[in-house]
Amino acid sequence: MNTITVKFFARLREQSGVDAMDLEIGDMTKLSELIAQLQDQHQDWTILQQKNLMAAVNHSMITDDCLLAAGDEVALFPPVTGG
Amino acid sequence: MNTITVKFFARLREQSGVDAMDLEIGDMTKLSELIAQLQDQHQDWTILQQKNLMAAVNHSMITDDCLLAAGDEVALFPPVTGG
Amino acid sequence: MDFINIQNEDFNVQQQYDALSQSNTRDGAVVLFVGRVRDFNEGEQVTEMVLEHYPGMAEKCLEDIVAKARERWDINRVRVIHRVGLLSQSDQIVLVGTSSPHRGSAFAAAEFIMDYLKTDAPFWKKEISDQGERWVEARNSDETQKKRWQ
Amino acid sequence: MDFINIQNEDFNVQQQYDALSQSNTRDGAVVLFVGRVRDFNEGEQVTEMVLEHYPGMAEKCLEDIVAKARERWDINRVRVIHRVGLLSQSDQIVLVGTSSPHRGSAFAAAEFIMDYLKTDAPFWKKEISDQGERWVEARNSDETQKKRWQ
Repeated sequence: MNTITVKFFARLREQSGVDAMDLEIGDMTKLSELIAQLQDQHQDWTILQQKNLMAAVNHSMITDDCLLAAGDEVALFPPVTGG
Repeated sequence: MNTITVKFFARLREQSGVDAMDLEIGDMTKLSELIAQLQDQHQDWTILQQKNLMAAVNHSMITDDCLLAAGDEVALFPPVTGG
Repeated sequence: MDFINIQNEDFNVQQQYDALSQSNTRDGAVVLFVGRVRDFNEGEQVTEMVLEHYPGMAEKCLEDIVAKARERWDINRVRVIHRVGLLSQSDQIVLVGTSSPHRGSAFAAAEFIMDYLKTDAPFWKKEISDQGERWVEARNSDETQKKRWQ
Repeated sequence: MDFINIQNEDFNVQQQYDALSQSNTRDGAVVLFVGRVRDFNEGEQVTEMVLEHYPGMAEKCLEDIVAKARERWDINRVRVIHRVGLLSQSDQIVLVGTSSPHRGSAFAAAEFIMDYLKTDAPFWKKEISDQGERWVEARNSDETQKKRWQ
């Protein structure tokens, strides 16, 4: 098992009630699988279900799927609204 | 005869040695005729011969030909280079 | 020659302009953009705003955007400041400044940086109005603005 | 809400920014462009510059350009300052400032005003270098920049 950190921001942080959590994932876990797992476990975090959910892995925006590795920092958040 | 004022700017003002001159023109004189007349009379004002010579009548840039009237202020100058 | 900063404190436009132009005889053109808190958004009276960001990623993202701008345009000095925390009506939120020998490059790079910042940089606004708190929704027009550069 | 001025005196960027933004809760976007005397032009060491203009027409021309910008974009405050007379290296020459609810409009209007000013407004630069005096030649690229808006 590999430990990764998942961070939440903005409305998703408020819904989840946590800034960040450490999770154990299996080898060859995809980002999409992690998100699906979180959606299953936390159906009240409605932001996770939104199709415009954004994801970053190790501070880079990820638009396609990718494999996660031990130590990765995954961030999930709604579309950005700065500036 | 009608009196008009002709003004010169930048390198043309330096070449002509005058800022402005009053001229008498006939009825139905065109801007192009005025310029041709000045070119004839002052062949040493070489800026007048340049095909990129610019002209304004009563503070409006004139790109086509136009008829001049008594009291008109005609300005002749090289391409602008402000900003 | 890049200055990129995320801060709680306000910034001074003259100081940023001076940093872009002082001892800079090479660049004839300086462009500054400042984004400020407006008094309305979708009809509600906004009195305050909270700006949240993703520390670490936000800085990296701004650096990446500036690097992309440098690949495309002949710009020499670049300054990007984004404020976070609690802001009030008319407060300054963001500044982008560029200097270049050519005004077209200075304009294009500043607008490019703002357009990418709007869609890619991890900042989120929550507006506080007389109706309560509300997370600002992303606008499709910002995606459209960005696509012009692609 | 337009301020258009041709002057010998220098201008202060912060003052111009304040005039665009103070008591202005409607506009979230402010864009400033400043054009400055560069140290070189076609290889010569420029030390000073004389800016000549056509009084009366220059003001009218700037007003017309700003009016055209207002027809095309949703801008609220506009400031245009053009200096004339003797200027030195790094001196400020021109400032264009715009405010708008939308950054795209503020950027476009400021660049439009500069592009038209460059090709249409009756100002002429004479550079003074160690080689003597030289009237600056108009550049074709300025015509090209303007044509983008047509």
